[in-house]
Amino acid sequence: MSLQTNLPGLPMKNPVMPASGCFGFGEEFAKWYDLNTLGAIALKATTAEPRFGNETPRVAETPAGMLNAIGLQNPGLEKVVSEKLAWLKALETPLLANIAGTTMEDYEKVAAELSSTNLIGALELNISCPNVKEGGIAFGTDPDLAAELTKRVKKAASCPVYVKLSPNVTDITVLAKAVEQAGADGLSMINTLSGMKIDTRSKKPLLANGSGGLSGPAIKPIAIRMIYEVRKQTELPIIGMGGISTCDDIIEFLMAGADAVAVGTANFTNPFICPELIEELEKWTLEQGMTSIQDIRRQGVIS
Amino acid sequence: MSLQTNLPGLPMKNPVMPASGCFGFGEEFAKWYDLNTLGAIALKATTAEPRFGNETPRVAETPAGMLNAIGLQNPGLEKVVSEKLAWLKALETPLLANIAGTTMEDYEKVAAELSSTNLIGALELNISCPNVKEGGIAFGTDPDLAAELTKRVKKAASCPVYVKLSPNVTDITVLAKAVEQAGADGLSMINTLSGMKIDTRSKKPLLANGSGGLSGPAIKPIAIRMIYEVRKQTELPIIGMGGISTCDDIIEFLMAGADAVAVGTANFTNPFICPELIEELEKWTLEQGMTSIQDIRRQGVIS
Amino acid sequence: MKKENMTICSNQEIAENTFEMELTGALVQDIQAPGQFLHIKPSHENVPLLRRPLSICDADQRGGTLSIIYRTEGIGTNLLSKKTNGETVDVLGPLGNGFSLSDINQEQTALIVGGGVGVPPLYGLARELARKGVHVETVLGFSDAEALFYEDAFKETGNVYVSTVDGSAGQKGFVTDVIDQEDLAFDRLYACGPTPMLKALENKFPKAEGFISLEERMGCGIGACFACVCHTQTDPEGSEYRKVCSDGPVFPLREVVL
Amino acid sequence: MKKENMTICSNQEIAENTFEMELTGALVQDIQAPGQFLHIKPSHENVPLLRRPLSICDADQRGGTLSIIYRTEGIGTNLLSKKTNGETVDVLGPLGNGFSLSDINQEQTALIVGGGVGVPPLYGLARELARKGVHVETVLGFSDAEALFYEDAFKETGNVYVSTVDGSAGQKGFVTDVIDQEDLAFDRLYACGPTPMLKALENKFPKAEGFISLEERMGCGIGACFACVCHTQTDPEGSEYRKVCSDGPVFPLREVVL
Ligand SMILES: Cc1cc2nc3c(=O)[nH]c(=O)nc-3n(C[C@H](O)[C@H](O)[C@H](O)COP(=O)(O)OP(=O)(O)OC[C@H]3O[C@@H](n4cnc5c(N)ncnc54)[C@H](O)[C@@H]3O)c2cc1C
Ligand SMILES: Cc1cc2nc3c(=O)[nH]c(=O)nc-3n(C[C@H](O)[C@H](O)[C@H](O)COP(=O)(O)OP(=O)(O)OC[C@H]3O[C@@H](n4cnc5c(N)ncnc54)[C@H](O)[C@@H]3O)c2cc1C
Ligand SMILES: Cc1cc2nc3c(=O)[nH]c(=O)nc-3n(C[C@H](O)[C@H](O)[C@H](O)COP(=O)(O)O)c2cc1C
Ligand SMILES: Cc1cc2nc3c(=O)[nH]c(=O)nc-3n(C[C@H](O)[C@H](O)[C@H](O)COP(=O)(O)O)c2cc1C
Ligand code: FES
Ligand code: FES
Repeated sequence: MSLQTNLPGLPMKNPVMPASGCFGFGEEFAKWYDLNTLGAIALKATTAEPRFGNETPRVAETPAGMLNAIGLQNPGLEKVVSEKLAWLKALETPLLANIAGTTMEDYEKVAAELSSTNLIGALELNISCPNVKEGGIAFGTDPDLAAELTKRVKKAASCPVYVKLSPNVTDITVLAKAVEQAGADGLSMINTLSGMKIDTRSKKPLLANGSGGLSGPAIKPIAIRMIYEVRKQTELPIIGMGGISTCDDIIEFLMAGADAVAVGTANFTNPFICPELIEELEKWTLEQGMTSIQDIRRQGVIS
Repeated sequence: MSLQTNLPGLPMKNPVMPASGCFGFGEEFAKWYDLNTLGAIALKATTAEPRFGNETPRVAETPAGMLNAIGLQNPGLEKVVSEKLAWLKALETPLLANIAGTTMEDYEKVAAELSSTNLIGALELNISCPNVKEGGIAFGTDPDLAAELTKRVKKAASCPVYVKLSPNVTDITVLAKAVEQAGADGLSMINTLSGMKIDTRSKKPLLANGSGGLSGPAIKPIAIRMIYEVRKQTELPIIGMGGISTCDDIIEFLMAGADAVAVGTANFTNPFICPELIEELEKWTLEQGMTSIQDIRRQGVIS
Repeated sequence: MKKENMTICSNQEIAENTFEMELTGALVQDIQAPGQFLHIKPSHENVPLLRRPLSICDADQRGGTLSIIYRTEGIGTNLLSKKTNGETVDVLGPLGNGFSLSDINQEQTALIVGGGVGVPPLYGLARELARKGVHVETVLGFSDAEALFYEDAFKETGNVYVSTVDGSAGQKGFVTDVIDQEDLAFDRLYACGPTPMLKALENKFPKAEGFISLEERMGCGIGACFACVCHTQTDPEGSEYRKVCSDGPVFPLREVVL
Repeated sequence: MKKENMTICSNQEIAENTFEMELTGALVQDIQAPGQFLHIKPSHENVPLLRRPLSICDADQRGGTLSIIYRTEGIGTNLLSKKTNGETVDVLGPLGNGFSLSDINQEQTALIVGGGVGVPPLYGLARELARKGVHVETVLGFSDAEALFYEDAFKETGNVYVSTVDGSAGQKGFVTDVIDQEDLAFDRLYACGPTPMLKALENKFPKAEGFISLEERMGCGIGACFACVCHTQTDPEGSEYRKVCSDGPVFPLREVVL
């Protein structure tokens, strides 16, 4: 039996990775467990320049979910390479570097420099961050812009490129097909849904930023539906995410059409969630008498 | 102190109504309490012909939410008038008749006949049901079609017309403005988000229909964000809904910009939810020393 | 029909993953017939969100208590199984029609057929029938000996035959096999259990009179949301329907499409 | 630093809407300094979803217990308040840096200023300081007499002055009023409480040395999500930052923007 999952640029020993922005650059979690148990690691978004992000409060709790408006805080390209990647180098686990920007040039620059380090397995284009105007959300909702950006980043980068799709669209399959035609090597989906919470005592939005991105179990049915729809339209590899917190959730994502999964918000509730899920998934696969986790996808959903 | 809320066609003694499809035509709830305590009643969608709807299972539970794919089951225009409205006639509570159809002609016909009974206060155009191809979802995602439909129904109907917006769009304000310009008297938002759950034991979507509409607390942050965005663009009356289950939720919706609210899924958990919330809202308004519930909206959100 | 915080008097495992819970509260007095059900909120929070339909197994209206028997399937029933004496549970009920006792007489024979957690509503029925002087024969089908419960309880109402799929208790096979083997005859048939079992019974006894109790995923439980509808056998493709929650859960044999 | 199901030894209301909970478990042994905090999951379900940060009030490492004091604010703390002895709570901790005791000496005076539920982490600190032979003076501010707690407990560590906003206990006014009135002098200041209180202290003693403990809404609690950052006073608009959960919650006076 094998959980081995080979995606472009990401030879994963299991299909589970922490999701971008929910795991920093791994340093904190390395204190809790061996990061080599992970299938891959999606790094926090890197931008060309350092960013402080939004003011606090940056998170709010909602029913079975949370809103965040971190605002892409990160130390900037230079330090990500010199400090974060330098530290991550010691790991065997393949890295998926999430990148964001304001302009196409930003994306190209970050993509070129990160991939040229040869320390990352693949890039994940964040064109779907709902929390900063410059987070690329326009690229994420306009299929032409998304395709153009994908093309340019593909040219700039020396490694495979995944595009992370926004769920805040009328028809996600249109975006998926647009970036596929533009040469994307894979898809990540879904990013957070734009949401808001108002503090009725202060009469103000609870987040300093006003709105934020909704993640966690609450959005799982939306993620599943979108992956299911996109899978019917393309054979591109899909990294599925959105509310995963149990082994059954992972299986549900794989059945919907994902090839691998990312776990985001659940890392906050349980820092051990990723290794725990990997272990459970291994057990489940054995119980099912499967020879490979890929069997789930091959069977697909009977509907 | 007064909870009185006057919307076009709906002189409501409080801003709380059950949401369409979650209250049938009121008969069942009349066994539990006096329906005259309600601000209004949004009736189940009426179509020109009787509909059985989708096969079962039609509902599935999700984290802090539920999926439904009822498929607009209803006895059809004729019986709605002869049986349901005939029974509802005895109430003082104003009625908001939700209507759906496959073609513009369907909508016109149902709108004309229902409004000509003079038994309903206003119509709610359901152009956002995600669960049936004929549920008008195309009208709900294309601003031109939405505007055209609104115009035609306005002409056919002899009462105010609310348009119920779909959250499954890239920018809900575009739709809101389109139907406003087409003459809508008000907006209802939001309908359910399209979602899916896969039963990992059977490897099939849990709902017979495949996908369904996500409702309940899980979607509240999305509803609040959308109402907040639309409110910045229009002064049309908004009936807000999506996950309301507490008095604080109602206040949050009013602060976001809603003029009245509808309670959907929560009726299933607690059949007394509407009268209970009305009572709590009255108490809260008194405690706040408000003279009218409209004060909340007038203050608006400070952001 | 009430919404009430009922108090738990006892909650214990009576078979593998199967619990019996005794509850006390005013709504016990509203029970009209065996086969009615409760719609139970397993938690005061939003997760799980919906109520769970569970049949009333037995009721003691003088003592003001009722019992339910449930198998731990998912989140809701597992939460219920962890509750302890004195805690309260938010209950809506009694709901549904229940079994009618009026069309069977003292001298006649009732065949009761229950499968798995379809057994509970039949217990109250068996007791009422026996009390009325009806001759009661019961066939209970389970997956295996571990899942078996209430065999002795039913014995107080008449003969009991047990079947298990693996033969670890009673006869090996399905309830229909037992009925064949024992050559059971009856005036009225009452059944509750998995749909394949109910179908097998309708096929086996195409002219029998009697009632079956159905399960369907529910929203409201009170007839308002149309989650739980089924087609009728007279109009299997049309717009005619029955709601399991309010027209049922008990239907005459062959009324609805299984 | 562990994730552990700690067992509740006691959980009782010690002031209006304020509870003290004693917990036992292995992670007590990992506590490094007073002022560290726990990240607690109030429910095993998905609602509420996030953990709640609550300061360690006191720890008995020999006995293997620690205590927290919390005010019931929203869903999480209300759920906690309903838990009973013997139940377990999912705890991540100890987290954060805590107060450093190394820069104050035996003969010196520590002024401890706590406001409301900012008081708990200062209790462990007061005890450690007193044990070290430091002269401890404590000012506790509350909204009113009903909210007051731990006055006597702090008395075991030195003088205690109380203020309440409405004057129903101690002196009427804010903690800064008491400090004025009593003309309290100190070598080191330690404070925790509402931000306006901390700001008032920084303004009042612009050159004082000492530490303050901050609150911020948190995601992970371990430094990974960047929910809890604050600006530094040396770079108030820039990209420099501190994370309350892992660089704090205790910071030197005037290090971060309040
Ligand atoms: C009228 C009626 C009477 C019933 N009586 C009994 C009984 O006496 N004993 C017993 O053990 N079970 C009974 N059931 C089945 C019982 O309702 C389900 O096992 C239970 O709802 C599962 O909930 P869960 O949270 O544990 O499972 P989950 O799978 O977590 O539940 C998810 C959702 O699906 C629904 N669901 C799952 N299975 C069923 C089912 N079989 N029928 C209806 N809804 C379902 C749940 O109510 C919930 O909304 C009855 C069902 C009906 C309709
Ligand atoms: C380091 C630290 C130590 C703390 N120590 C204590 C203590 O010892 N005693 C005590 O009573 N309180 C303390 N607090 C505040 C405590 O965390 C909140 O009161 C609590 O999280 C509220 O949760 P709730 O579910 O009851 O409220 P809700 O309003 O329902 O919580 C919703 C969300 O907001 C967060 N939140 C709400 N208020 C605060 C707040 N003031 N600070 C941080 N997050 C908040 C919650 O954690 C949760 O994620 C501390 C906070 C921090 C950051
Ligand atoms: C605090 C937080 C920060 C995030 N930051 C990023 C980010 O920098 N880049 C990105 O592509 N997605 C980011 N995301 C989105 C997640 O990667 C993921 O797509 C989303 O949260 C859904 O998964 P979940 O429900 O498991 O959290 C962030 C999410 C959270 C909660
Ligand atoms: C079972 C069910 C049936 C519904 N039927 C309709 C309908 O017929 N017409 C309509 O406009 N909306 C329908 N809705 C949507 C609700 O009116 C409401 O917009 C949505 O559920 C969000 O509110 P809630 O979260 O309070 O349920 C239905 C929702 C549910 C759960
Ligand atoms: S469950 Fe709502 S109609 Fe039956
Ligand atoms: S709470 Fe996540 S970094 Fe501090």
